[in-house]
Amino acid sequence: MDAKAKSIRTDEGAAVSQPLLTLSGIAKSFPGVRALRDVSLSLYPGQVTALIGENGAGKSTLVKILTGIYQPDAGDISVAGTSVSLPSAHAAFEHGITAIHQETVLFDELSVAENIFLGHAPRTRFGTIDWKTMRAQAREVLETLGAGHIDADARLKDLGIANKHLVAVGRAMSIDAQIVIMDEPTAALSAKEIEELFLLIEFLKNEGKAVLFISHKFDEIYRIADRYTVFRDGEMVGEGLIPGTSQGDLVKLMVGRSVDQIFPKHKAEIGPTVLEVSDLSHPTEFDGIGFELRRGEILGFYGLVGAGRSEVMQAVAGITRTSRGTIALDGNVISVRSTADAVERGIVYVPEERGKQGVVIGLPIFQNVSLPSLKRTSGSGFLRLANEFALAREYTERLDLRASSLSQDVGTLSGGNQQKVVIAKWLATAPRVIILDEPTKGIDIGSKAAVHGFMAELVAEGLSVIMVSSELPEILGMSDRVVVMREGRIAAVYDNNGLNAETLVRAAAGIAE
Amino acid sequence: MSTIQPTQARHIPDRLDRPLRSALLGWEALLVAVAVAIFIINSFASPYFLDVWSLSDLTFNFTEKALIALAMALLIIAGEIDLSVAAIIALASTLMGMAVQFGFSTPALVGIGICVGLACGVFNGLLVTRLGLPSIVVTISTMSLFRGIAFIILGDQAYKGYPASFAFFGQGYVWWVVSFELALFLAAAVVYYVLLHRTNFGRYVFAIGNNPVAAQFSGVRVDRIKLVLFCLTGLMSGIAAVLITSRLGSTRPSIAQGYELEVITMVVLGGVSILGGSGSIAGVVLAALIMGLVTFGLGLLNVPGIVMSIFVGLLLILVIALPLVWRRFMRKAA
Amino acid sequence: MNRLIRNREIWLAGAIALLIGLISTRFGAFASPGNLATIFNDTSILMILALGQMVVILTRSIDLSMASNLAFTGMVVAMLNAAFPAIPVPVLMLVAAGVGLLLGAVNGLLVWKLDIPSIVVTLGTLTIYRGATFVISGGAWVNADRMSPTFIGLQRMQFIGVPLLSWFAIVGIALFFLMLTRTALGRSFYAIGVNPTAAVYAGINVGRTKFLAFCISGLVAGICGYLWVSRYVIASVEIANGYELNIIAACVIGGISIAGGIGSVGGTVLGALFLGIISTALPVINVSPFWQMAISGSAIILAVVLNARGERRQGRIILKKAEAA
Amino acid sequence: DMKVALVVKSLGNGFFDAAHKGAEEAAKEIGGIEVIYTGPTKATAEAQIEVINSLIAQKVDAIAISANDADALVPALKKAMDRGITVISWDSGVAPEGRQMHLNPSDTNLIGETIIKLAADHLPEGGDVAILSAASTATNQNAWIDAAKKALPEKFPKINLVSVVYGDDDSAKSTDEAKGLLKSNPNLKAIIAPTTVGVVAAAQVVTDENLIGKVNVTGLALPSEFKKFIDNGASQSVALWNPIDLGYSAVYLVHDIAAKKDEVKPGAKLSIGRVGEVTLDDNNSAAMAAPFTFDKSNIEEFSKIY
Ligand SMILES: Nc1ncnc2c1ncn2[C@@H]1O[C@H](COP(=O)(O)OP(=O)(O)OP(=O)(O)O)[C@@H](O)[C@H]1O
Ligand SMILES: Nc1ncnc2c1ncn2[C@@H]1O[C@H](COP(=O)(O)OP(=O)(O)OP(=O)(O)O)[C@@H](O)[C@H]1O
Ligand SMILES: [Mg+2]
Ligand SMILES: [Mg+2]
Repeated sequence: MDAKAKSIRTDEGAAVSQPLLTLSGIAKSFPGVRALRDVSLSLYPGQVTALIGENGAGKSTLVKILTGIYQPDAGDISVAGTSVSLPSAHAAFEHGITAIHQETVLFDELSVAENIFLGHAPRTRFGTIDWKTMRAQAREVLETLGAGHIDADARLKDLGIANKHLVAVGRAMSIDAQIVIMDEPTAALSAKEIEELFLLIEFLKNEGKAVLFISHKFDEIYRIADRYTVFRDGEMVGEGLIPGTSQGDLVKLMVGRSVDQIFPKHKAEIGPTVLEVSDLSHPTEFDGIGFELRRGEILGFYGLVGAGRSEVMQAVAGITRTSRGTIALDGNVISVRSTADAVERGIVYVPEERGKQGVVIGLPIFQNVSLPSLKRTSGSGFLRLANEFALAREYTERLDLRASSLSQDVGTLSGGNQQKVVIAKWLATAPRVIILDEPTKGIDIGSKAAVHGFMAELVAEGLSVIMVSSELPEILGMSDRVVVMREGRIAAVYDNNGLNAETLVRAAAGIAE
Repeated sequence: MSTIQPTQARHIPDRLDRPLRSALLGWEALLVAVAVAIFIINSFASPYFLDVWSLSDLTFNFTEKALIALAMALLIIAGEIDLSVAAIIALASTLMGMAVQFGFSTPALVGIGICVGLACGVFNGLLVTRLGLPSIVVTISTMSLFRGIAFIILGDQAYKGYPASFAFFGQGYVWWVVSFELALFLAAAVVYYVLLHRTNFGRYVFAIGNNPVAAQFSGVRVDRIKLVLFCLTGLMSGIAAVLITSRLGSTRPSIAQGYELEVITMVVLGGVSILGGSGSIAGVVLAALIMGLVTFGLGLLNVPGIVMSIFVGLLLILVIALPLVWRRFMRKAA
Repeated sequence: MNRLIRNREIWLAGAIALLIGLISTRFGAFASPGNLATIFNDTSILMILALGQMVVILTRSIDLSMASNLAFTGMVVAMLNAAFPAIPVPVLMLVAAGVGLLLGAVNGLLVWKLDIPSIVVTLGTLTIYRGATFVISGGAWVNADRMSPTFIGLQRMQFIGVPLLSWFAIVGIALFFLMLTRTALGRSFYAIGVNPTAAVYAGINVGRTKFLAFCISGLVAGICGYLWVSRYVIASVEIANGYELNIIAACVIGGISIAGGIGSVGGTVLGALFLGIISTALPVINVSPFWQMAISGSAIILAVVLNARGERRQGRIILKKAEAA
Repeated sequence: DMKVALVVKSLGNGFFDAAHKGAEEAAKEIGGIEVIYTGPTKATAEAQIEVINSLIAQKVDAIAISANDADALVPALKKAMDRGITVISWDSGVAPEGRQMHLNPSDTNLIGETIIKLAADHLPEGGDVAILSAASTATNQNAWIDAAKKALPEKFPKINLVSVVYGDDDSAKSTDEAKGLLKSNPNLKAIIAPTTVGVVAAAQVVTDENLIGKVNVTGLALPSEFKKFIDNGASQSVALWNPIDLGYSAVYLVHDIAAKKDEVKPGAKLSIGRVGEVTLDDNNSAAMAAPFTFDKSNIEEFSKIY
């Protein structure tokens, strides 16, 4: 099914009167958490509505209600003026609602075509799946997304992360939907792909679809959205038109106070070299990586998604085995053969994939925080709960964690708060070198400032920080020096003296100046 | 280090209402209730039940399997499983029997049994951790392999002629009606309780069971701990082999057939999540006791073993299902 | 459909050919078409059972109760046949299918409605179903002389020179192939195995799909209950005791990932054949029966290790792009 | 009442059900006896031990057991004797330390010889034969096979025993093993299965493979289970003792010993009611009558009894 067919055209420029989708009085509770309270929201055809709010404000929960995955405890959903119920994901697409979810939810082992059409595959006369038509339609969908380079027969597993994301978008587009929801769609995409996505959103807008766009990035919101709705603590606290609303107003609505978005100037003394990596190589992921990190320094790593930055950092932290190269700490070559080795030496890695690699869902907060520090909190191998609580309290409170108790399962925290637990966990090991991989990915603006402030604090205390980030403002605002990686190799290293964004982007993409 | 936000940080309490504790207590309370109920029913159903010697004999029905269940609980909490435990018993017993033919003494026999168990555990553990194979698959195959080796060695023969002193382990009493097997099981239960609930090692086991990747990223030596856990199940199977061989006074390659599923049933009935990540030793001990009570109680009524297994099967599903149904009911009521 | 999966099957087929070749060097007639057809016939029941198990494993579940289900259904139809020889055999087969389906549905319901892990549910029903077999029969066996000639003879009848039992397997393989590749239900078995969360998002009812998978394995076990009883002409409480592990082993050798979502009909059939050949060939080439268990254990380890090798590291390669550029 | 437990290898086996009938008959005849018929469902020693333990707890007066393992049961049975319970074994024996006496259904050597003879009688020219046994651990089967092997060279020089395989008293395994025998020994003339499960499986295989007339199946079989194969010609003849008499005798003997009517010592003559009397040998074991042969002429009649 292509996006062009069977859509309602609205006269361009005409004032839109009727909302396509209206929610009112929506409430949803989880055991111990009231995620949404009396929420209302309207989406208009041909318009992009931005949904903003702090971590845990209930945005994704709303998305899941709209796509039939969660059932609201109360409230009404109307599509085109008629009240509907959405008992299953299937019901949602029958009412023309489709979504790109915050987590990429696809099938690694299945082909691209099937990933796009699973659940609504074209059928033959006998009711069996028509593979031929399905492949053809998949190619068509990918083509409209400008992703014609993706082979419809490839196994999804063999695709890069950005391409996977495009497949997810393709899947949403393959459903002939009137209402398209995007939950932080740009989080895993690089600048170029984000541009393509914006073109697509423009296209959907012109087709008269109603788009709900969730993001923590204000530049994107101002770029693409027509209206906004703000959630705070599960309640709708404001809505309106983007033109004429300042960023400060939105932030104020979101957090209930104003927040400085200026990157904290840190004035740490840059000392001697602490960590020196030379010629680090891996058979397939990276090659000849060499850099040094000094005391009190923030070293930024920039690159397009998939450049191999995370893999390098995981090698430094002892998770990935290398084929060649050395790592030296204070001038002494050390052997890092496991994470435990790295942690012992004071090198810690805060991973990018929070859910998979960061938090241990099922364990309470304090046990998550103490996990790498157990050797210190325990008495000769036996647990000492009091020490663990003290350690966990110290660091989680510093990061302003929002939790009802330290014995709460981390799984019940919102994404941003989980990230705080992960950072607390690593700070508690009193490291010398801390590697932060996309530390503010998916973190709301208030917490982001806290994390940045914290980094400044760390280097001031004499720690060294490596920050992997795909966000240019963050890289430019925080780093002392920037290493740019491209396709598994170091493309360039810059001192951050009047460094500009364009230089970095060119280096990352391999475009000559 | 100083605080970044001089503005007062929010205080987060350690615990609210001890939800974790009460949940665990809830499970164990349920098992205690079941055990007491079965005990009472048994004492009404058969006049022979309430007799110290009967009760002492009863413990033989579960001690060997329960010893393995202790280690298996840790393994399952860590998200792995070992189906080869019964086969390990067969192999260890066979090699002990072989040693008897060469005139080894009782301590040497015990040593051999334990070492063979340990070696089998290492073999399983290495296959799982080094080759990254799913443990259920590895141990289905080593289950045939270990018992197969026992069959190759023994064929249709039996080993007997164990030294008289060897009989103590499976038939001896430490004090009055307390058999050596029971005493060993109780001691092992305490050791495993401390290991799982009171040490760093135990915490690592829970962390691995809940999220092995994050545990590895947190500096937990995941593979090493899994290897140790396979060694522990191997070790306990070796110990069980010593006890069973001593109790039977002879070895056949078909010894302990089908024990693996009973051990796993015990662990699961004890509230250990088969998906890994949660469980307690107290639960496993209670489950062992319950299974002993059920089989012995029905045995006194001369109910065939297979009919008892219906009860055990029903108990397994009911005990797991009841809390779920109850919670769902409460939520509806609320 | 996919290069890699096809490769795996080719490897397994190669291993089987090699095995047959090796055996033929010691026992010439082994590779004769007649003998191979016999092996196929002998393995038919295992193949059908493994296909049922495969569907369950694809959904990240496991059915340990299949062998007990088989014993129960086998006993039911054998007792019916003994008591009412007038009931036509096809009706008995429908009864077997129905009873099997019912037992499978019980597993499925517990997994679906109460969300109990399948391994726990089927560990429980494994003993319950077999115990129930004892209860309905009082432990007594139903022997050859109490079964009617058609009851025993049906699967031995030939159609185009091939026994009906083999036809059951052939038709079963074809149906499973069609279901798994061409129907929405078949694809959703894969989908919920690969990524259950994504499956929910794609509008698949994960619980219901698992339920259906258990219904299928139950149905298959029921039909095999009749086939088994009429093949070995005895129905007793102990039939197929412990066979659940053979069924799973066949799947595992056939490359079905125990973690769900990966596997094919071809692989499962080959896995079952592999086991079938080993168990029929060893006595034939005079390998001591006592070696049999160790040999099949080693064969499974080997097959699994090789499978794992094939799966290893098919991930992205950043540097290759760099080199190509 | 005196409580006598008749413990069998496994429940459900037709042979033991027949023995149970005999046991009840003896109980009624003697009077004042309560027979507990029990046994595991799976024929393993461990399961039998659990049964014995529960019998000890029930304070039965006597146990008559057909053992799954001659040695493994010894400690448990010793414990029973220590607690004052009279223990004898019957059918499949326990090592002498574990029982007061053993009642053999027939003389071991005689059975060994008979099973070969059953095959040899129909092979005047001689030829290859194979044995399909029960579990490799089964005490009685192993003893008979040993005896058969001993008898072969002297008494049946023309008979060539090519292989012994084990079907574990599991019909599926027995079937596979029987098929393997036929495949690997194309010249096989007879399959001897000294077990009631194996003999049925072998006869069914011979029927299925259309080898009736070429391969003769023989061994020990219950007439009621085996009649069909005598009728269709897959087997010329099989033998067995009377399981009813066996169960009768076991209970008769154990009662008399427990009631101190009889003293158990080598050479003692013990009475077994309507069946007659037996004499204990040096191992305190006694043998009943010679096995009885069933063929076309008499199977009809006996299949109605057991
Ligand atoms: N399945 C669940 N069980 C329990 N609590 C949940 C569940 N899903 C969400 N929550 C809670 O509901 C609240 C809202 O979460 P939600 O994921 O909707 O936030 P969000 O606005 O999307 O945040 P983010 O910006 O971090 O993605 C949070 O407090 C979260 O912890
Ligand atoms: N094709 C893929 N399939 C699965 N995971 C992938 C794939 N490509 C990348 N990833 C994962 O995404 C993360 C980023 O990959 P990588 O380390 O190659 O890039 P990076 O330069 O660190 O990019 P990022 O900006 O995401 O940090 C890693 O954790 C990696 O495992
Ligand atoms: Mg969210
Ligand atoms: Mg990365």
